[in-house]
Parts: sequence; C-alpha cells; structure tokens
Amino acid sequence: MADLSVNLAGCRLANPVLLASGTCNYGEELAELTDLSGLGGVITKTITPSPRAGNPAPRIVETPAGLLNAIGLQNPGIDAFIAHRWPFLQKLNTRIVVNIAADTVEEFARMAVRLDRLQGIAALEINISCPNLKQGGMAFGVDPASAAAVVRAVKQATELPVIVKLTPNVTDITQVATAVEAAGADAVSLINTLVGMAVDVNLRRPVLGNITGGLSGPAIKPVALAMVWKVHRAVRLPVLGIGGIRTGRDALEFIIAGATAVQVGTATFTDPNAGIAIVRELHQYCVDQGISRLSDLTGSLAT
Amino acid sequence: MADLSVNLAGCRLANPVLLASGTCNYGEELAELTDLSGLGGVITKTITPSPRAGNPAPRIVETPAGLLNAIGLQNPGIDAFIAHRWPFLQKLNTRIVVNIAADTVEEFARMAVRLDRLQGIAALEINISCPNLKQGGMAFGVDPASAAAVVRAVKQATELPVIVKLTPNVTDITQVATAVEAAGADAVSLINTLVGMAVDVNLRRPVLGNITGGLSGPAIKPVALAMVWKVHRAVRLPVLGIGGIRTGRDALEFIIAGATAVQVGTATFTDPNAGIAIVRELHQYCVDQGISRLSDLTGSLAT
Amino acid sequence: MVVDEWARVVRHRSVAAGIYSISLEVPVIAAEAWPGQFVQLRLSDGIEPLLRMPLSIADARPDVGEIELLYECVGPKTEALSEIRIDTRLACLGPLGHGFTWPDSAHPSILVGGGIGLPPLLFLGRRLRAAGYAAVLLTGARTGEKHLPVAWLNPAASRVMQSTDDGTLGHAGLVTGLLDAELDDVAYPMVYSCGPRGMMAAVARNCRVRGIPCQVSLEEYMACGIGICAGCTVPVHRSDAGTHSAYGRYERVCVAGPVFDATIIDWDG
Amino acid sequence: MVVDEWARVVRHRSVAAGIYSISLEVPVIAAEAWPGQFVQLRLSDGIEPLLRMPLSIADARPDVGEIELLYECVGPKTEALSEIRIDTRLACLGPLGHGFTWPDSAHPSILVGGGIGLPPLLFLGRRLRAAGYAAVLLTGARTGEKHLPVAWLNPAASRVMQSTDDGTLGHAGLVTGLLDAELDDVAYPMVYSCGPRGMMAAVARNCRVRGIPCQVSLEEYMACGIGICAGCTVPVHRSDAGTHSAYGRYERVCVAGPVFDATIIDWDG
Ligand SMILES: Cc1cc2nc3c(=O)[nH]c(=O)nc-3n(C[C@H](O)[C@H](O)[C@H](O)COP(=O)(O)OP(=O)(O)OC[C@H]3O[C@@H](n4cnc5c(N)ncnc54)[C@H](O)[C@@H]3O)c2cc1C
Ligand SMILES: Cc1cc2nc3c(=O)[nH]c(=O)nc-3n(C[C@H](O)[C@H](O)[C@H](O)COP(=O)(O)OP(=O)(O)OC[C@H]3O[C@@H](n4cnc5c(N)ncnc54)[C@H](O)[C@@H]3O)c2cc1C
Ligand SMILES: Cc1cc2nc3c(=O)[nH]c(=O)nc-3n(C[C@H](O)[C@H](O)[C@H](O)COP(=O)(O)O)c2cc1C
Ligand SMILES: Cc1cc2nc3c(=O)[nH]c(=O)nc-3n(C[C@H](O)[C@H](O)[C@H](O)COP(=O)(O)O)c2cc1C
Ligand code: FES
Ligand code: FES
Repeated sequence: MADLSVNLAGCRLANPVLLASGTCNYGEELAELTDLSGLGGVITKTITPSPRAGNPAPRIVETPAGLLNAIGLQNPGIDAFIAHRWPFLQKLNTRIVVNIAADTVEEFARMAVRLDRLQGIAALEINISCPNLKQGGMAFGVDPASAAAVVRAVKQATELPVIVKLTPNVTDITQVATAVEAAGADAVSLINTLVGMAVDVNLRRPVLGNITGGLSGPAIKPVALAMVWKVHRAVRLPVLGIGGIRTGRDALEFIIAGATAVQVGTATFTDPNAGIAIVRELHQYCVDQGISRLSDLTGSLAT
Repeated sequence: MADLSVNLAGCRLANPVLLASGTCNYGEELAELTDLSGLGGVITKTITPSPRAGNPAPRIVETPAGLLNAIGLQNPGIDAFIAHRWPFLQKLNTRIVVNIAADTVEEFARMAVRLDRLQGIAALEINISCPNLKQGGMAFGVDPASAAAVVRAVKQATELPVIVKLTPNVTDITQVATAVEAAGADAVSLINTLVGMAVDVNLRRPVLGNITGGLSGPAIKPVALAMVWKVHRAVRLPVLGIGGIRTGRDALEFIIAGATAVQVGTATFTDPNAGIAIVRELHQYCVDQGISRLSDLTGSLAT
Repeated sequence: MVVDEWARVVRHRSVAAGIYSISLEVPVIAAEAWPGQFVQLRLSDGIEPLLRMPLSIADARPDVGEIELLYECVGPKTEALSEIRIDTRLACLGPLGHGFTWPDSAHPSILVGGGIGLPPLLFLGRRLRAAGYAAVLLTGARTGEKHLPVAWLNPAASRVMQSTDDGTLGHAGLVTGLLDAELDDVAYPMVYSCGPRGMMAAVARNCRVRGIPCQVSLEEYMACGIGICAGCTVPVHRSDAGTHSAYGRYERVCVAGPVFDATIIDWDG
Repeated sequence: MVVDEWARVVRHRSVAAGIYSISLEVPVIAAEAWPGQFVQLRLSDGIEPLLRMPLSIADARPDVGEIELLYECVGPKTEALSEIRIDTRLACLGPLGHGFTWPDSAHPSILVGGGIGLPPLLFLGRRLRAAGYAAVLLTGARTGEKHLPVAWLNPAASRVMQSTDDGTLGHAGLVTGLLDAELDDVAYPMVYSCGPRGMMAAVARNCRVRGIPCQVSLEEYMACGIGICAGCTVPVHRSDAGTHSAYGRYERVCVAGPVFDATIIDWDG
C-alpha cells in the first residue's frame, strides 16, 4: 500500500487527482457514473457574481488530439450556486474546490466573502484565465499586477486557501506565478486552455459560434508540462498540473516535473471514470517502483 | 484549371505551398523523393553566422498528434551554406527562401548583406522564434522592440523581401506583428513551435536532451489558426500560415483565416510528398467549388 | 440507470447508400433504453478520435440484449465506425438523455423523419405499435438511394410514406409537404420529429399554427453526452429542466433532451 | 533508389516472446535492399501514430519481391503494427540509409547481436553466406524466450552461439563475453554488431583494443528517416559523410548510418 495523499496548502487530499473546473459541472451528473469519493477532489465549474448564459452554439469541436471549447462560463451565478448546488456538493465525501471568476477585483472579493461562510469548502480556485470572454476572464491572468491585485483582494476576504489558475497564453508564465505568490496565493494551478480556432472550409466560417475557443486535451500536454516545470522552479507554492492528462503516466509526468496534484479535464468527457482510473494507475506505479509516498516524486525530475 | 498562384511581397509563387524551415534541410534529400518544382517554394533550414553543432540527443519525441523537437539549429554556417548548399538550391525550379538567425542585430544584418549578393534568392525569412536556444533565438521574437530592430537592420542590408517568422510563445502576437510591419517587414510567417516538454516516467528524466523543445504538428493547428486570423486582421502584410498542416483542407483553413501562403513542416516527415499532395487538394477544392483564383480566398472567413 | 457497457458487435451491414446498421450486445442498455435516448460510443482507446460519438438508439430488444444503431458516414468518426468488424468490443455509454413521451390520449401518432434523423423515430414507432397504437411514418431523404429499405421501416409504422428532394422515390419534394397534407386530412393529437434543424423548425411552426403538440429530437455537437461540459446547448424560450437549471437561455441537449417539446426551443435563436 | 511503396502484408506471426516477423510484398525495395538498411513504415493515415516507424530489413528476397522485418513490441507503434492483418496495405519507404560493407579480405566475419538488434545481422549473414563467406553469429537476449528460433538464425550463419543474461538458454552472461572468447580463439578480420548502445560500445572498445575493424548499426529516435529533420544524430569524432557535411560533432544516423565504422562514434558523447 502506497500513500497517495498530498498536502495542498494545508489541506490534505486523499490522492492528488482532482476533476478540473468546467469538466465536471457541480458533481451531480458524475456522481451517478463514478465514485467521486475515490478522488482527491472536485473543482466546480466557474461561478460568477451573476448568472451567465454563455456563448452561442457551436461551442465545441474536436481537433487533432484536442478539444476546442467556447462555453463562455455559462453558470447559474453565486446565489443559485449556494442555494441549489452547494447542498449536494457539501455532502460529497471528497474535497470540494470552488472556482470563481468576476469582472472586477471587488466582485472577486465579494464572492470570496460569501463563500467563506459556507461550511466545508476546501479551497477557492481563482479563474483569471478563461479565454472565452470578451472582457474580464483572461485579461487579469496575462498581467502580473492585475493578477496580484485579484489575489490580494481575495486573500483579505477569506480564510480559505486560494489557488490561482493561470493561463498559458502569456510570454512568461513564471512572472504571473511569482506575482501571485508575492500577493499571498496558496497554490497555483496550470494550465487553462490555449487560445485556438477551427475553420469550416465548406462554409468558410469559424466552426465555433465565438470564433475562437480554448484548446484542451492531449494535444496541449507538452505545453502544460513545460510550464509546470518552469513554474515549479520559480515559486515555492504547490503547483496543480493540468492539461491533457488521460492516464496515470500522464499524471506522473506532471508530478515528476513538479506538480503536487493534478487536474483531469477533457479526459472525463470520454471516460467518466478517467479520474478514478488514474488514481488506480498511480497506485500501481508506486507499488511497481517501490515508492511508499507518491508525494516524494513531486519535482523529482533529474535534469 | 484554377489559378493557384500567389503574390508574396512582390514575389510570385506558382502556388501557396512552401516547405517550412528545418523540415526540408537544404532540399537535396527531398529532391529525390518528391517534385520540388511542383511547390510554391522551399525554405532552407535556418543558417547562422557560424556553424552550430546543435543539441545533444534525444532531439525528438512524438507526443499526442505532435512532435517535440530540440534540434538547436544545427547548421553548417553561412560560409558552408554559400559554398556547398546554395549551388544545389539555386538550380531548383522553385522559389528559394533562405532562413537566417543570429545572436545580435549586427550579425543578422551582416548575413543579409552576404545573401543579398547571391543570385536567385526569392526572400529571406528571419527566424526570431527558435525556442531551443539558450540565448538569441526566441528572445528577439518575444519583444516587439527587439524584433523591430532586427527587421530594420536586415531591411537596410538587403533588397530582398523580408519575411519575419514569429513565435507563438507570447501574450499578444499582434504586437510583435505590428512592430515588425512598422519596421519595414514585407511579410510575416507564423507560427514557429510552442515550448513543450515530455517526461520519461521510468527514468524520471526529461525525454529530450535539451529538457524542453518546440511542439509542432497537428496538435498545434488550432493555436496557429487563431494567431493567423488575429495577425491577418492586425496588419496589412501578407501572412504565411504554419502549424500542423497535413492536408489541403488544413491549408484552406489557414488561407480562409487570412494566410496568403502556407508552410508545411512536420507533415513532410511522415510523407515526403505531403506538400505536393496539398497542392493537388487545393486545386481540386477550387475546381469543386468553382473558384478561379485561390488567392481570392485569403481572409474570406465570414464572422 | 446509465452504464458504460462493454458492447460486442453482433451484426454490421450497409442498409442504404453510405448508411449502416450496427447491432450491439449490451444487455443492460437494451433493457433500459427508451425511444429518443442515445448512446455514446467509444471508437478508440487512444486519441483518434478523442471524443465518443453520440448515436440514437434505433431499436432495443431486451429479450436478446441487443440494441440497433443506424448511422450515415459523414466524417472521421462515422467512417471509423463503419470499419469495425463483428465481435469487436467497444465501450458504449447509455442509455442517455430524455426520450419521447406518449400520453394515452395522444394517438394515432405521426412521425416525421428527415435524413439520418430517422433512427429514434423507428424505435418510437416500434414501441408505439407494441403498445397497440397506430403510427404513421413520413420519411424524407435527398435521393432514393438514401432511403432505408422498407424492411427497416415497416415494423415501426402502420403506414409509411416516403419523399425525396429529387423525386427519385416516393413523393417529390420535402417531407414537410407530406406532413402538411396528412395534417389537413387527419386530426393527429401529437407529432414527433427528428431530422435537420431547418426541417424540424418547419414542422414545429406548422404544429404551432395548427395547435398540435410536437416533440422534436435535437442533435448538437457533443463532447460528454452526460451534462458535464455544457457544450451541446440550444437556445430555449423557457427551461423544463426544473427550477435549479443553470442554463438560462441555453439548455443542454444531452440531459434536458435530446427530445424537447418543440415550443420550448427558440428556433430563431 | 528510395521509394514509398504500397506494401501488402504477406505473412505475420509471433516468433518469440513479444517478437514478431512480418513479411511485406514490396518488389522495388526487395530488389534494392542491402544489409543494414531500414524502412519507414506508415502505421496510420491519421495522427495516431503521427510518425512512421523505422525497422531494419531482416531479409530481402528479390525473387518473390518480399522483405521480412522482425520487431519487438515495446510501445504504441510496435503494438499497433502487431495488430495489422494479412493483406493489409501500408506505405513503406525504403530502402533507407547506408548498410554494412564487406571487403573481400574481411572473412570469416563475426556478427554480434543483442536483443532486437539482431534483424540487420540476419540479413547480413544471409548475404555473406550467399556470397560464399563464413559468418559466425553470436546473439544475446535477456532470457531464453526472447531468443528467435534457430530456424530464423541458421540461414544467416555457419555457426550460431546464444547467450542469455539469466542463463535460461545458451551461455549465461552477456554476449560480449562470448565475443571475447571467440576473438581470443580466431583472428577475425571484421566484427559487425547491432544491439543496445551499451553493448555496442563494449564491442567497439574490445575491437579497438584488439585492432579489429568493427561496423555497428545504430538506432536513434527518428522522425523522417531521410535526413531532413536532424533529429536522429549521434556524437561522432569525425564525419565520413564528406566534406560538405553540416553535422560537425553530430551526424545523422538515418543517412550517414545506420551502419558506422565504430571508431567514428563518440561513445562517451
Ligand atoms: C443525440 C444525438 C444522436 C445522434 N444520432 C445519430 C444517429 O442515429 N445516426 C447518425 O448517423 N448520426 C447521429 N448523430 C450525429 C452523429 O453523432 C454525427 O454524425 C457524428 O458524430 C459525426 O462524426 P464524424 O466524425 O463522422 O463527422 P464530423 O466530421 O465530425 O461531422 C460531420 C458533420 O456532422 C456534424 N456533427 C459532428 N458531430 C456531431 C454531433 N456530435 N452531433 C451533431 N452533429 C455533429 C458536423 O457539424 C458536420 O457537419 C447524433 C447526434 C446526436 C447529438
Ligand atoms: C534504423 C532503425 C532500425 C530499427 N530496427 C528495428 C528492428 O528491426 N526491430 C525492432 O523491433 N525495432 C527496431 N528499431 C526500433 C523501433 O523503431 C522502435 O522500437 C519503435 O519505433 C518503438 O516505437 P513504439 O511506439 O512501439 O515504442 P515507444 O514508446 O516509442 O518507445 C519504446 C522505446 O523505444 C525507444 N524508441 C522509440 N522510437 C525509436 C526509434 N525511432 N529509434 C530508436 N528507438 C526508439 C524509446 O526511446 C523507448 O525507449 C529500429 C530503429 C531504428 C532507428
Ligand atoms: C468544456 C470545458 C469547459 C471548461 N470550463 C472551465 C471553467 O469554467 N473554469 C475554468 O477555470 N476552466 C475551465 N476549463 C479548463 C479546464 O479546467 C482545464 O484547465 C483545461 O481543459 C485543460 O485540461 P484538460 O486538457 O485536462 O482538459 C474548461 C475546459 C473545457 C474543455
Ligand atoms: C525538427 C524541426 C526543426 C525545425 N527547425 C526550424 C528551423 O531551423 N528554423 C525555423 O525557423 N523553424 C524550424 N522549425 C519550425 C517549423 O518551420 C514550423 O514553424 C513548425 O514546425 C510548425 O509547423 P508544422 O506543425 O507544420 O511542423 C522546425 C520544426 C521541426 C519540427
Ligand atoms: S454534451 Fe456535454 S453537456 Fe451535453
Ligand atoms: S530521422 Fe530525420 S534526419 Fe534522421
């Protein structure tokens, strides 16, 4: 029996595998299809101060080894989340991270204040990296100073650990990471999606209603790994690795490169059980390699 | 018969399909395997002022729908290029673009002066976007001012059309594109590779000798398309689209999004004849759709 | 109950030009399936294709533990499926979504299918007839060779009428023309439809004008098929998915549908 | 002449634990192939896998227009190949690279293969014997069940000696031990070797010490196989590829090799 547990900014997870924001909704649908309690945690679809309708269809299209999406943060807003989604999530026997986004620093803080009052949230994840919004969204995430301002405001508003979700659509992701570290972030998660596009050559139109979208899936794994490795060396914060993780070996690549935990996104769409299968494979790897504590592998890359 | 020819910064190409730098060496090997004269042009592997040995092995690894490489601009240097490679290239019945890189603005200019004297070069392509060098390389390409300085120096040194090859590893590629346009560039080509990495989970080591590499192939096509579309709208220069082009339909996506011509890279490794097959498919599309001049499609995306 | 069943391919054959029938041994899904529901087929363990493919259940036989799917080759996923051999195993998630409903009062029914929208209606027709109800089936296709053989249609309907856009088989013109004539003749209490969006919009409009309830089965590009990606939304006037629905103006086809009351859909949205 | 031939799979069978023999009908390549050369097999028209796979030619029979390849399943590409059926067609680019050379004076030869490095040596041994020369074949494997059956080895050698790391078959220990003993006994004028890098380095060292010429067939991860990507380089002391070689300290295995004079290689680089 290997110990898969990890300590994420003071919060203990049974194992390092979480479901990524926007790829498990608010847990209800998946609860019938997989054992959520076997996961390290579940991260909610981003919630915003007010309900959002999201973008017009088509919102998704498959690309080589990838998925382009432009959902546009469709969500019920924080009021409906607290009233209707949280009661279900609260009862789940796994860690719940609530992912939030807002258009202004003040709104971020106000959301944090309200969530701070709920019983049982493990951490907040600050989404300053959504590529599918006309304003807000990624704008905070590409600028170290704005990113830091959001983090400072949220940290003042809550006692909860704060994870900052970073965008890969920047020249130097370590600059944003070090800025949010200085501003008090407890962890960083990366990557959100890469800006991408697909064209319908028969109609000569963008495939997506939103023209551009965010690229996820195995296609982006190498990009995500390079960024996780760089950020791990640039900050002392725990890093949550995200991007194209489909198997235990994918997760191990991230852990060895410096991730304390990983998030599984697109893979769940193909296999609702992907997260659980990854936990199982991580365990098997530890057994095979005689590793007693998986967390010892974090950042073990020999260069 | 549809007209596939394009005008690239005053230089007429028989069709819009070129072989990308670093993926056809200096033409000799492929000349025996495919009909180079059926292409719009061939772009040489980057040459530098002095010979470069390149990076230690392993230099390449396949990733999901992608290829990570860290060749490190291995090349014979400009002297050997002119003495031993150019005579062969000069005799080819297709447009030859010479791709150059250097560590300083002055060296870029000196190379341009020397190449300006050769008879028959169609254009220079300025590589300020190689992700696999410790210094130089991408450093110029991520900073609009440095990129512009290189372009100004090269433009003063040569009469040849100057194509600037941009890196996708930036927050806003249109800033670099507009800066090089203002500095006198005749065209921009994009994208070079995305920084990426792969980890060998058994050895717990990076797969590549250089640790990180550049990601190419179908995996990056959506990212490249989004950037081509944005740059096409931001500048008046012709855009050469690059990234994961494998089929005529891929090429059409780029052309419709705003590319005047396209470059085929990784696809040639799997099929030495890929470029020629793409030319054929473009022609067929024009016939099927009743398009008499392919160049009318450039930027025809309905949004 | 939704399960990810390890399906065995039992039969697989071409039934019309570019259209195939595949039968899968999936006892749990076969027992649970309801007309209008669909499955998500996994065509690869790898990355090509990355996503599953949604296909409507065209028939379910709990007695032998089989379902039938009918599909048209239109791109990489359907082409890949067409090459799968008998006895191959593939993961099949289902039954998914909400299907058709038929109140006791709503008979006889009329079923209007366009192109490859037919499969869910075939399943519906079989179940209606098994329950002792009459069902008229109108089907339209671009051309004669795209029409399923009548052997596939007859079990699903007491009467079948076919149309083709090019007049090569049956009524020359759109299937909506056939429907209009039928509705003029008979006072159908319910219309069921599946097909291209434009066709369903026309059917919905016609029904609204005449005051006839209409159920449509929608298709949208799907990633998950289980409600977690919010990728498959359609614009709606109001949501029937309950007060907790987060989906405001946009409703998820995979869980709120694929079958909707046609008046809910914002056809111009 | 290198061609991209549309190969037909003629035979395909397991020959040892996880090791397969596949025979391809490729008349042009079969006629041109030389021991030490390889082919690049295209396993998919799509993206999985994206690159071709290099495999050494284990035998070529111009009379029937066939080549044989021997491969071990070690990952996605070799697994995918192992599932390919008889009569399947796949693109096969070859023959590629520079093979072994055997001066008239360099006989008898000794061939030293480790693991799945054996295939090019089998082809070499057959051609040497066909030319009337004696060839001794030493082969090493981790364990007995990884050894090819003698039916595959005999045509390639006048004498065969096998070793296993675990002692389950033949000499217990490394094949380099067998070689050492042989070289002590017989004054071989030339050694040929292919196998894991560490083994070849040991063979090369031994030969250098004894002053015996040695040719090695190297493997490096390859993208193109035709010299255009510069991905497959090895560190060399000097280049034999002519004065125009751009490759300084690093030489491309696919075009300058895969067979090299062992003294050229910088084994510590
Ligand atoms: C609930 C549901 C039930 C369906 N039932 C059937 C059925 O019974 N028989 C059948 O032949 N097809 C059915 N489809 C459509 C089928 O899923 C698509 O034809 C298939 O996914 C196309 O994949 P492809 O790779 O072959 O083609 P692609 O190249 O992906 O697409 C070809 C065309 O189909 C459209 N398309 C692609 N994927 C989808 C999708 N998931 N949903 C809707 N349209 C799509 C594309 O926009 C394009 O116009 C159904 C779709 C849904 C959502
Ligand atoms: C010139 C040449 C001739 C070869 N001849 C044979 C042969 O006759 N029989 C045989 O079984 N194998 C041969 N190989 C090796 C064979 O190409 C690899 O085993 C195969 O590509 C592995 O692919 P995979 O996806 O199955 O495994 P992967 O998961 O890609 O790799 C498994 C292991 O093989 C290594 N590897 C992967 N690709 C290559 C490659 N292109 N070259 C070298 N090592 C690689 C990896 O580093 C890893 O350690 C040859 C390689 C070269 C370069
Ligand atoms: C359909 C879809 C919706 C997403 N929605 C959100 C979201 O609401 N908030 C967020 O922070 N990230 C969102 N993401 C990004 C993922 O959480 C994740 O960062 C990204 O998909 C990369 O991981 P993957 O390759 O494993 O999918 C979404 C991704 C997808 C594919
Ligand atoms: C092995 C390899 C070597 C490359 N070398 C160069 C180079 O020397 N100079 C350059 O400008 N780009 C180089 N590139 C980048 C390509 O020209 C191209 O921009 C990139 O690969 C994306 O296109 P693709 O997806 O079609 O390969 C190289 C790419 C690969 C894969
Ligand atoms: S397909 Fe994912 S929510 Fe409907
Ligand atoms: S594999 Fe491309 S140069 Fe050798």
